[in-house]
Amino acid sequence: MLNENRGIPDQVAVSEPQRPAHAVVQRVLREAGIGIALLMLIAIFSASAPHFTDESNITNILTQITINLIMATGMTFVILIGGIDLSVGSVMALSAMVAGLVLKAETLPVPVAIVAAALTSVAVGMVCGFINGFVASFWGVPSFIVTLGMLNIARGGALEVTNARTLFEFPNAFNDFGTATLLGMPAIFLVALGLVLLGWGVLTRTVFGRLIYAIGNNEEAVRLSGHDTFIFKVAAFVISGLTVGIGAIVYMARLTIASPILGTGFELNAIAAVIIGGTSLNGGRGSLIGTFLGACLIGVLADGLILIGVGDFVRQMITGGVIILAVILDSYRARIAERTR
Amino acid sequence: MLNENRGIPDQVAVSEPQRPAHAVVQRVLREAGIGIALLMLIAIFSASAPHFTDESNITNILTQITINLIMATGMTFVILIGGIDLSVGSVMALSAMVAGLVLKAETLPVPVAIVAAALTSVAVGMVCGFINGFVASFWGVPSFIVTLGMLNIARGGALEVTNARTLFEFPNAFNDFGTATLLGMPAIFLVALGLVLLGWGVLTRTVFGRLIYAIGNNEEAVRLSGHDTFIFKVAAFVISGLTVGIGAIVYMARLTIASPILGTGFELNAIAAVIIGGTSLNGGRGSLIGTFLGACLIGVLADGLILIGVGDFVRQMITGGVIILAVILDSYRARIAERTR
Amino acid sequence: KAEDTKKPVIGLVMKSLANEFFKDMQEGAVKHVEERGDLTLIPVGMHSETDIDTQINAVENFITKKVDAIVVAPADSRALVPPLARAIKAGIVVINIDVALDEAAKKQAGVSLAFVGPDNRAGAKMSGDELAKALGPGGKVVIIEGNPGADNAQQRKLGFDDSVKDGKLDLLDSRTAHWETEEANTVFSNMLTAHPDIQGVMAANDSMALGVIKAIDAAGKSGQIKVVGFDNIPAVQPLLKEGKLLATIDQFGSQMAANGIDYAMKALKGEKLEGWIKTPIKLVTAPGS
Amino acid sequence: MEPILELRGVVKRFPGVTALDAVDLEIAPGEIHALVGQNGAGKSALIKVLIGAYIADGGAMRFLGSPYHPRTPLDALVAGIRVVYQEFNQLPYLSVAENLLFERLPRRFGILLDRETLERRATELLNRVGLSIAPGTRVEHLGIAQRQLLEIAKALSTTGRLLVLDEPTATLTPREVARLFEIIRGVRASGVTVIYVSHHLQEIFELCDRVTVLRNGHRIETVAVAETSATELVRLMVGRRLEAAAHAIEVAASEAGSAAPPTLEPALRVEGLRVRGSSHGISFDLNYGEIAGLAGLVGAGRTEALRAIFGADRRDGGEIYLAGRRVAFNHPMDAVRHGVCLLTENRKDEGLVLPMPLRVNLTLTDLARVSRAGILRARTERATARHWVEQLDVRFRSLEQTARELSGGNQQKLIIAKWLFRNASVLMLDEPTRGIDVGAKAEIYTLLRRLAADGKALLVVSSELPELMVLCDRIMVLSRGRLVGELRRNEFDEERILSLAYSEYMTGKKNPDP
Ligand SMILES: Nc1ncnc2c1ncn2[C@@H]1O[C@H](COP(=O)(O)OP(=O)(O)OP(=O)(O)O)[C@@H](O)[C@H]1O
Ligand SMILES: Nc1ncnc2c1ncn2[C@@H]1O[C@H](COP(=O)(O)OP(=O)(O)OP(=O)(O)O)[C@@H](O)[C@H]1O
Ligand SMILES: [Mg+2]
Ligand SMILES: [Mg+2]
Repeated sequence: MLNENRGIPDQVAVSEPQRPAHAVVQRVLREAGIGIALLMLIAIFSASAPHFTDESNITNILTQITINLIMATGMTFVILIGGIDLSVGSVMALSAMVAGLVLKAETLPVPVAIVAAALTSVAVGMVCGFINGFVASFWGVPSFIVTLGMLNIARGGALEVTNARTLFEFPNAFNDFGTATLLGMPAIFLVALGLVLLGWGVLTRTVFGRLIYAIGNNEEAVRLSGHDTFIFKVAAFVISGLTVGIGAIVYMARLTIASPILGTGFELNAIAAVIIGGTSLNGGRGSLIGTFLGACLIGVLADGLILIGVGDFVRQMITGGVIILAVILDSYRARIAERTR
Repeated sequence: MLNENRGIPDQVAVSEPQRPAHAVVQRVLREAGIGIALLMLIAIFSASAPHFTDESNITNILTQITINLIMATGMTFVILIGGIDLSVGSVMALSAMVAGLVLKAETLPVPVAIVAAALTSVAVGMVCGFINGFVASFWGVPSFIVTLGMLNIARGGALEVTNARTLFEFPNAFNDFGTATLLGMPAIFLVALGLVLLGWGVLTRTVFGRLIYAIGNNEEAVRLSGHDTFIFKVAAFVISGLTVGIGAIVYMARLTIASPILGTGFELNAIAAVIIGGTSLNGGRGSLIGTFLGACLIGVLADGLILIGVGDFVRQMITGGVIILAVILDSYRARIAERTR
Repeated sequence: KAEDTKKPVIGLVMKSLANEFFKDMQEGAVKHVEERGDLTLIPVGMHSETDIDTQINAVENFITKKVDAIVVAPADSRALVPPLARAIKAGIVVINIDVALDEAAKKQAGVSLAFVGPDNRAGAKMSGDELAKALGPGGKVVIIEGNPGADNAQQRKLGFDDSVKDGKLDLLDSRTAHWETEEANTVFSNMLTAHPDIQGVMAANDSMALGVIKAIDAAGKSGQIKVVGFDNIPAVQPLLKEGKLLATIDQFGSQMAANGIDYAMKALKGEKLEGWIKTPIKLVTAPGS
Repeated sequence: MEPILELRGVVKRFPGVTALDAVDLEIAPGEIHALVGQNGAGKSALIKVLIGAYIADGGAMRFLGSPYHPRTPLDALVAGIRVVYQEFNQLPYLSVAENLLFERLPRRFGILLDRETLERRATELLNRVGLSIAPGTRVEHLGIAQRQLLEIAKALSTTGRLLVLDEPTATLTPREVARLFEIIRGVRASGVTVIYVSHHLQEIFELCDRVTVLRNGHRIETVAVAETSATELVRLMVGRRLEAAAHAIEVAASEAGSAAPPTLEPALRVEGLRVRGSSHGISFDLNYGEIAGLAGLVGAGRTEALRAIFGADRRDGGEIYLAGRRVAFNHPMDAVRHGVCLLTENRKDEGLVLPMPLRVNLTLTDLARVSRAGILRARTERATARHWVEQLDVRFRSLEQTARELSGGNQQKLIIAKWLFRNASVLMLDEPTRGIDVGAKAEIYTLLRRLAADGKALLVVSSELPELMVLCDRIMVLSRGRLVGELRRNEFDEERILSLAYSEYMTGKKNPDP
């Protein structure tokens, strides 16, 4: 029994190179993540909810997921580095109030006011994001608490700006954007889609994105590889602020008002989209495709349940149940993906 | 190469053992955590807020932190194992509604009804906690999403129980408990304090507690050491549910009603107390002393700011700012503690 | 401070000041107090509508501060009774505004106190009746409710239900949007998909009416669906003018707390107040209509 | 005698790799059985199957005469198997004592933690492995060697029938190794059987009774230690590459010293470097074209010194000159930008981003070279990554494979590759060959020599004196944070180096023992 080493080649083929077909299946299973649950949900509603597949309803769904999708895009960056941003809803309100004042500034011609308002909104969001990121990273304190603080600061600020008054009567050109369609889709949804695609490109194709993932997985190893992890962590929060600023403008255009209480609870929705989409709260793992699907799932569920006509309370319970079921389903998918590798 | 150890002392000090004095300083600095910030806040309010140090105001503060303290105690267990429980506010409402029905059951004599209601409340909380823990651990899905689902399920359930009606007219004996005092302190606060002390004992003095910490440190290592991590993870959520059930009863006694919308947003408050108290959101590090101080800080801040009489919006902003400042201060404390090692 | 002037101190416990309605109410009160000049006012708001705890805390803080009177817009009509009863026992005058405290709860606590405020149910009915008038019997309507479990939401829902019954309307659906514009927009868009034949909407407040009207615009059904609201906030004024909002209700919130303070001052001077001192409500429709 | 443990046709597959291919193995009761093989041969996989951390895909096992099919580590524990893993599994925020006795924490009344017993037994165990740290210290504050000793002490916390040690000596200095051997012999004397995995062949000859060679997941041969030789084992392990491997070490040795150019230019100059409140500074020079070694006992402060130079930790004082110019490395980024890099000793926490692909780990040190205007060039990146991992002979299946899936030694090679890719002019390497097999080690020596010959400056920390003596042009010795001596190549002598390493502990006024 001691001589079996004869005839064993020195270099046993350690592995076959991955076949492309496998790679594709694996990639879809991994990236699509919650996609299967989403497809099932769509199938169920198509069969059971009247008007679900109407063009107008699809437009509704796209409109309704837009803001969450925009916020969730930035949130994905933050969660990928292992942080969290609870302030997005409040900062959105603050951005909207400040931008609303600019938009109503009577000294500015309408096109200028619109551009200035958009820039202001984004700037406010980014400044808040910068503060979040700076404080969390510089002092190494949990972003949960920093952004919880910012949640309160920004909400108080939003209320203070106009002393709790709602702003309205924005220029028509601005309001029209909220209901405009392009290529049969709501223009605001296209904005969100553009952001998702841009973010996806950044995360998967750039050095910046690579480092965001790496920091989320092992910050110390990245630091010791000679990178300044600080600026990347701050950048993730600034990106979240940027999407919040864009979200605020889109919100204002859609509802033609800016109210200091808008966005309450949006943070949980955005985080839910990201996590349902398979991004790990510990950072380092996930994708914007997943976030996109996660936001769709939440939107489709809310829409379909109303169309079926279930009562409010039962609807809330079903929503909770389906979210849990979706992640359970996803855990099986992950296991299968693991096995087919 | 291995024979050079001749003549070499058998015990070479790899490092000097820690001196006890150091250990004490380190322990206070570590456990007290946010205590310094709390003391500063108390000093500021004592000087600037009229009536802050009145006995009745202190009673107020204790009453006001009670519920948060109870919920944060259970939350500490969950966060220590690296999880999170977003459902506590809603589950509290559900527990309260079900317990409220029991409390008002006319067939039961009052003392029996009170005991039965308390047990029901705790049971409902524990069942919800069990579901949270089981789903999260069995399928390995993020507790953030599972408890977010439960948040919706329990809230919908709480609304459904009485079709959104508020329950009231509880027995006087029950309502009196909400305002009773013992040893000059509100009885409900003593309940919370008892829970904190019990939890602290469990975490620091029992094998169960050590395993909770250990799972948060490195679950794989615990598994390789031959322990079943599953039941401990479920247990942490069940404990959270237990405290929620107790919280519901205490809250009902304090408000003398059970409303399906109560507890909204309590999860963030409870989590904030835990994190401000120095427990790491990644699990494995933290203490109930910290949670206690964190809850006190939030309570003192809310009370003091009202007494000073700052406007609501500004108050909200200050609250956010102070929370951030407190954790920044704590980060310096941590560094000093590190250096005195 | 109160000591040097000997002016009575009145604590004002408000609901969420993030709501313009209560913000107006508080500002009206502050202005009124300035004009009166014979008392000191300490207003306290809360973070959200469901934040009952904060109101109880505020009442307890006022007892601590030994104010002379408390004017309160309760977040819950029952939970506030015991702390207010404690305030009364501590010799503090309590005036209830906005939402009436529950009779049974008051009886249980052994207190009686006056309510200075509007009739939400009657107001909602006025608003709903306007819709019924415009649609005629058989009109297909939906209701967008406020926060389930909130007292005024329940009152307004009851008022709308009364209108549906009296006006022989066809109620297709009734859903909550938690007082929020965006949620109302989303929920109503979906209701409209499910029931494309909706002719009228009753929204339990104007913020939600705003969201409903945007949803109608987006669906290209402007003018085809009639909307009524409640509260008469500034943001709906242009919509009233354009005819997109059929009617809303003005509760004269800015005067409500001021009235409450006046009654508190009267009570402090020994006047006996009891029962429901109704404040005016007014139907607001498009100017010139 | 009936074997205590018997494996028949055990198979363990990972996607794309067969880690164990029908392995038969018999362990006799009371023996110390060595497992050797190249990196990725399947040693750790075998152990993990044995203790239930992996579930075998085929084959059968018998332990103590009855069928044995562990499905969780708990099964193995109950059966009486104790393990020291290659990669530590510790609880960083818990105390040393709690870590040590974690498998069975002492209790009172069934639920309460018995703290006194905990402290007492922990102290006993620590003494047994010669680790004098307070049992209350948190594990996060320990160095890598201390952690290794802790793992060993942990395995000794309960008595079993079979003790498995997976590369326990990879970071230990001779003193600890000798003590460990005493312990292992003691354990064996008490009737416990031992499985011992190591890349240090001389240890096997000193300690073990029989040795099994694994290659590519196959059991090649099991022989009595007395009947074989190091050369024979190497031949069995590496197959055809025998000659190359055997000669590489000699080549490295002959190149060292001789290859050094006569005029050495100073690369790195460290003056009065002080870390963590130490009162005495460290000063030395490092020249281009040479390999300098840093020797010392566990905890002597070698790692701390390197980290402080690199800017990874705070310095309390001291100055650093690079090519004569004063530099301030306040962050590893500064050092890397100046062409100074550090290969850290802890590959799991500091060296690799374990959940990310090989490719990503490799290019992490110099992303600018595989990107244009911030956009990654996928093809360039793959080609680059492939070039370097092949250069270091990393056994991998795919560039998309995560670093976690590599065997320990291959992970280490990956770290070396990632720093070679960076093409720094000054390389500081902390335990660079930790867990690397003999053949590969030789190749790495050759590689490092070549780097020196190309004019780079290398500073190597190693706990293996022979390694330093083969590789370096000169060796500096640290003892309790103090630089106590420097030896040129012609003065190299193990005994001398060791006595220098111990000097501060022997003469120090401070009593080392409490
Ligand atoms: N979790 C895993 N997933 C995929 N492949 C793995 C995994 N663990 C080990 N392998 C593969 O199995 C093979 C055997 O690995 P193993 O860890 O047993 O090697 P080893 O002999 O211990 O090597 P070393 O000396 O480097 O530690 C390697 O090719 C490795 O890449
Ligand atoms: N005074 C001290 N108090 C506590 N720990 C100490 C002290 N001095 C040294 N140590 C421990 O010893 C280590 C010092 O050295 P370092 O890690 O640099 O040693 P090393 O020579 O690289 O040895 P190894 O890496 O083999 O442990 C520190 O990481 C620390 O954990
Ligand atoms: Mg190995
Ligand atoms: Mg070291």
